[in-house]
Amino acid sequence: CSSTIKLEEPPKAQLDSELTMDLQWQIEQADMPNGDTRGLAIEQSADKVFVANSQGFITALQKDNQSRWTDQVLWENRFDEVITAGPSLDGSNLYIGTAKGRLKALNPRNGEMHWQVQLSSEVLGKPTVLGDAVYTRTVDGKVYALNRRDGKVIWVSEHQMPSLSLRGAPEVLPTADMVFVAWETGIIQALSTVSGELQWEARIAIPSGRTDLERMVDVQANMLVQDGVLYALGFHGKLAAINPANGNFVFIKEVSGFRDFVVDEQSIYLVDENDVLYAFDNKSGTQLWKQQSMKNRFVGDLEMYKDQLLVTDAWGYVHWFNKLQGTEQSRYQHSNEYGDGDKIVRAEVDGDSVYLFDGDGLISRYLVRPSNLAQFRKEYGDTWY
Amino acid sequence: CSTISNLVEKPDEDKTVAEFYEDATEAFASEQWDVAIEEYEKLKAYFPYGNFAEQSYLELAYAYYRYDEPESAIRELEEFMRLFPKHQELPYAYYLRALAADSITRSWLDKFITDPASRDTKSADRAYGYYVELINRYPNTDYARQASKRLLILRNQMARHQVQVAQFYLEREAYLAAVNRARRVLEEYPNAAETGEAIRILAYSYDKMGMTQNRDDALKVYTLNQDKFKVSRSTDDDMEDLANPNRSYWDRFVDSFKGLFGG
Amino acid sequence: FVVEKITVEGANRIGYETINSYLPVTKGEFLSSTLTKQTIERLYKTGFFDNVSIYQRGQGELVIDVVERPSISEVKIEGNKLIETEVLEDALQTLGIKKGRIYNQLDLDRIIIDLKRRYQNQGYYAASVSIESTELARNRVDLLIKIVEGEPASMGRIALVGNEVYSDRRLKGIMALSETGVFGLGDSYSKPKLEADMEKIRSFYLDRGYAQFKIDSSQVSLSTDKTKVFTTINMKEGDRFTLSKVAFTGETIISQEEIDRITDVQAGDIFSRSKIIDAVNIIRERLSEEGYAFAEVEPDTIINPTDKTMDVTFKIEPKDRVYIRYVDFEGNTRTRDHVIRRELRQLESAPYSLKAVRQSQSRLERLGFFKSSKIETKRISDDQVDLIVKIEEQPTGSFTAGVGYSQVDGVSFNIGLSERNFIGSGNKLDLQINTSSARKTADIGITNPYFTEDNVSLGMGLYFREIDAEELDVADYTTNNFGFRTSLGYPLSENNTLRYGLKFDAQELVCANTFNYCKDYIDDFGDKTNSVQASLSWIHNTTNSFYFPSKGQKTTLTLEAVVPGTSDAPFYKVFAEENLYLPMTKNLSLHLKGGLAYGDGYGDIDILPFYENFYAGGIGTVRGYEPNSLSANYDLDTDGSDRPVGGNTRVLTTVEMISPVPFVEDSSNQRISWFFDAGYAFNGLSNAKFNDMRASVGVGYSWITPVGPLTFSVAQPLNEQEGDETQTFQFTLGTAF
Amino acid sequence: CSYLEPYKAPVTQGNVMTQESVDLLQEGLNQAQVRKLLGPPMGANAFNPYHWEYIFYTTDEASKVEVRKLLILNFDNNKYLKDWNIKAANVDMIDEETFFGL
Repeated sequence: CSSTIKLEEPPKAQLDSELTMDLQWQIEQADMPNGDTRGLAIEQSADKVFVANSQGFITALQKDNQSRWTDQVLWENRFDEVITAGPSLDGSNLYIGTAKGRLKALNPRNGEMHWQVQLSSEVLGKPTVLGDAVYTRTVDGKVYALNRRDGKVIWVSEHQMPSLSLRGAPEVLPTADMVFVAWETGIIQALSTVSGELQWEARIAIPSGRTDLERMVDVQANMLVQDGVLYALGFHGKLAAINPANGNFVFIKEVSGFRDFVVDEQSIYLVDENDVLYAFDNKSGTQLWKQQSMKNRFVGDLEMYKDQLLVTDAWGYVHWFNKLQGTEQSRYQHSNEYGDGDKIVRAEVDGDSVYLFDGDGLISRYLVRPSNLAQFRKEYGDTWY
Repeated sequence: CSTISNLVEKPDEDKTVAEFYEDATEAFASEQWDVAIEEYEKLKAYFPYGNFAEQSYLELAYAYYRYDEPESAIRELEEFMRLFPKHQELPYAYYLRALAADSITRSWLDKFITDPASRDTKSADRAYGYYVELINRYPNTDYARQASKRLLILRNQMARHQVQVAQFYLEREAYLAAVNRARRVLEEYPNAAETGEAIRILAYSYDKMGMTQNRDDALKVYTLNQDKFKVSRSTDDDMEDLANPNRSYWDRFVDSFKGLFGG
Repeated sequence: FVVEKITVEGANRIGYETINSYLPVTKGEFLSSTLTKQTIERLYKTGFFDNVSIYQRGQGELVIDVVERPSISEVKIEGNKLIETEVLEDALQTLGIKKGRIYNQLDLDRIIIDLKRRYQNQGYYAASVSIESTELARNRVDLLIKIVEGEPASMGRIALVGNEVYSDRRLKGIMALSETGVFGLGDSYSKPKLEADMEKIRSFYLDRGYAQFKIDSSQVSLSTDKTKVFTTINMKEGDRFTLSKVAFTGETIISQEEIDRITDVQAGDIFSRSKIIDAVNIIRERLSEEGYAFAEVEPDTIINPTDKTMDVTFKIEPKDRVYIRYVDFEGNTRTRDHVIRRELRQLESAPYSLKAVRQSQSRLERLGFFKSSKIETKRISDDQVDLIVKIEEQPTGSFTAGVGYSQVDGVSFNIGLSERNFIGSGNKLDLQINTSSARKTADIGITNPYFTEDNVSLGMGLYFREIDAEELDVADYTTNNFGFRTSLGYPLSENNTLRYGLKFDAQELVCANTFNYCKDYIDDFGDKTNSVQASLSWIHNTTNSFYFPSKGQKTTLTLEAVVPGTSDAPFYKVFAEENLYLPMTKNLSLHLKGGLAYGDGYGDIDILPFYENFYAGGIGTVRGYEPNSLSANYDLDTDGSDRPVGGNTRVLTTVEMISPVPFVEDSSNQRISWFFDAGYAFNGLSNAKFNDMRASVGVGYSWITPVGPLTFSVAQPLNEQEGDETQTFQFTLGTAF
Repeated sequence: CSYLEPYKAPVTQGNVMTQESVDLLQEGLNQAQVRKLLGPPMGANAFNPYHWEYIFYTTDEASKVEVRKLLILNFDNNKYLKDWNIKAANVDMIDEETFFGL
């Protein structure tokens, strides 16, 4: 069944793609009609891949290619609750959060449930783990720190929610002594890892405009720390580099977006709310390049593939962009057994292979290799034409 | 004879304000109220400025009044009063507004058969209020003199309404109700024509209820001002038969038909 | 400086005197700085001007330079599909944006917000509104409002958290918002709907014992492409409570056991908020029936969480007994005061009684003079109240007049006036005169329903009739009669009336020469019959409206008989009719009607004279069949005519569902009815056989027009036999009610 | 033939006074207190503010009101209750003979 997006696809430039992908295996879980997939992720361990589906499926798959697809699936569990967050893996547990407000810890080997705890509302933030605590966010403005072994609540911190916000909540970013939480009110808070008390607070988006719609200022993108600087991006807000110790701003850039961004040693790569790609220097914040070719293509969260930027869109295309100039290098159209390419929910890079989880509930593993044209040109050099 | 130019109907956009006004007043003069109303409304929309517009408010209101749409006439006049608080024609506006409100209560039958007193008092109150406002604002205009005459009639009409209701309750031997209705005439319409009638009902009802002292006081007041009270429409026969319920069948038979045609 | 002269520049819409009237400064006055500030402020406050500036020119001349705000000449809207243009225009009018109004820049932002908010309330989150204004000559401006509606946000998913006892499916069942259904037409989300749904869930739980049920919070979130809306409702059910003690304290006025009888809140029940609210209303209503119109009943509950029980005590405070000061009427522009007042059962200077007010209300509606009548109470003091009776007049009669010409009839002239509230006097006047070659009838009747104060009604009338019956498609004979009738109505109780009357009738029977059955009759009984007919009927009427009752019952039993010895063809007739109106829903009601008529001669003739026969068929009896056709027919060769005979026994039944006309807002004087009619006229009680009855099904429409009541019906006969003449479409105008 | 009397709508007038509220009357009460006890003074003298009269009468057999009396109250000139007396309320109701309601 096709995705709900009825809009026609905006035109795209002709490109001889340098890379292409070969499908290794493709497993189907269940269709996800209303696309509530913000909190879902593809979690990988050394040899396994775990994927959760909002219709309640959680599946563990072998990474390498098995001859029969039945061996590909290690185990699969079905809960009659809507899964809204996870899975996320730590040494001994596989965590998933559901719409009935329960956080469940499963045994990664066979899917049995170690423990589960009832929280106050839908678990939306993908659980994150540090030390012996697991952190997650619920939709009613609460952040929970729970004991990893038995799910007991260590501490809870609450925040006043706006009347209307974007669906989904970012991950909680735990560090040694402070835990960073991004809220739908455009505020970033640092809470003590031990007690959850507020250490400092920084506002990177100020609600303005008249209707609830205009006043939405969610900090939806996951925050990242890179060589001692905390980076955060707010919707209708700003890109901010913050000193994690005290919350002061290192620099601020006027750009608004809600998709996850990527940071490497020199720069930050992000996509803004109108699907325009940007790169900024991660020390000074000066803009390096800007790429408009993906406008109105509903770009997904950004990923790094080796030294290129991996970008997915709503028509099932995977794009590779050159990190330095921001030019599109390659493009590949993912398609599933229903023929038409579908909105890619999540892409996960693992060395040379890329896992794709799409809106029809299909998980596929691709092996990336240079395209025939690139090989041809390599052999014969440029003199060929 | 009208010139050819305005025989050919020019499209509204490029008609000048004078032409609009001319068409309107022409219809106004020949008392084609609906055409006049339409032209004045167009004039106000296209040329909301200048003394043409100012003048058209009043004439539009008069057209509505004559076209028997008192509510819209009142609305136009109140808009005029708001826009031109110092206009020299304001007394006329207040007078026309009072006339329009008054026209709701009157019907052409009143001259022969029906009595307005027995109908809706609320619109009579409103007309009364507009007349009073006119007299307070512009006491020495001839509009005020007209208004005061009409005030008297309205007051008597409202007093007569109270007396009719008192008589209604009297016939049904609800004497306390009759008493309080009669007192309402004394309190709200002190020197209306019906005061005499009211006091007689008062005395009669007190008597019927055995409230002798109340009755005696009422009688005292009645005899003191006997001459001042204008005789009520029914002949000034004595107290007894004023509301004698067991009148003969014949009386009642005639009354029912009088009721059919009479007031 | 001292002001000698004041000139105004730049004003052409607002006249000089108007500006002058607002000026605090007058000629010859010293112009101080406070005065100038005051003038500017005053002129701004009028809202007519964009800019006001004052300066001095030459010696003592005060110049006031104003820039008038342009007025709007044209407002165009484009791009709106969901909300029609006039709705938007009304909205603009309320915001003061109309052709000819003053145009103010600040208003535009307000308009954009308002229009956007209208769309957002309809769930069009992605809608955008922009306004362009183009300058025109003579300081006027054209406004163009551009709207891009985008896709409506449909409901993504509703998450209910914390509901253990009742399943998601059960709770979502009672919610108005529904998830994106299989058909893809998900409910478009709007905030008011969510709040209403949360209230529904709360009362669902509170009515099933969960006294401590609480909705902690609810969140609304929007998918990034603004097309899917996700709602989360977090709740705590708490425990289920039963009532351990129910007490009624305070001055209860009515006895304790009566309270228990009328309320159904007892110890041991499961706690239910709606039951408690009902109990409060029942008690308050009962107290106001005793005259305590402003009684207050306060239920307060004490929860003992340990054993999960609750005590409910109703604190009853009757306050002062209330009396009626005045009863005034509003809106009776035609009907006279006493015509309304005599119907009321609540007197002035008397204790307030809800029963009397309700009775007055239903009597006013049964009168049928008014489109609507409502009694409202206006509080005067702690112990006195005024009743305001608000009525809306409507035409209460029908008037037809006409001149016609047809070859058969020649010139015909007719005038018909039947007015039930003649010039507001409450009296009924019927006047029917029509003359043509074949028909000369005149009928004048007047009735005064209140001949005495106690609703004893007296009516009388003269009639003259000379018809050639052939036209009436009844039989080939004519009866010419003239006479005088009088009737007296006589109330036995609030709902029962006795009506008796006398009719002095002189009749002459003339047969068509072919109709030998009629000629034999004349040989036996002669053609001239004078008679005095007496009638006695008992009417029980509790219906709640004259034209379109939806509740109540109307039973009429009538005996009509010729006074013995006054006629040589004495007969008697008995009518019995029962109408039952049962309200099914708020505006749908079921009407059951059964009618029986039987007549026979007595004394020296043993059959009902054929010209007095009953007939069935047509509107009013059995719709869908030719009028008067449902009976046996004469047989052509022996009787000389094949027309229907009629019968001395008629049975009629009707079952119909009556409802206001859908899609019409004010259908107070129109009704649609889906009916089943059945009936037949039998000749002789003995051969009344059930399967002779003809039946039909169909839909009827009736409308009270200024000219008179109008009824249409389209009927489908069910068991017509050969020889029946059916008529699917029938209509009548001005049927006498 | 009186049993065929036409139905006359009941006529009820005046204040419903309970025996105990009448007993509570005492000298020195101001007009507001009297009003609290007996209800609005609908029978107050039109021309003499110091003289009130209360009455209750009804033709409704089903009425359960016990006190059907005429109370005459006089107040001194600063409107304190001076004296009052209670008389039977005999309202002169006409019970007319009707011939078949006419």
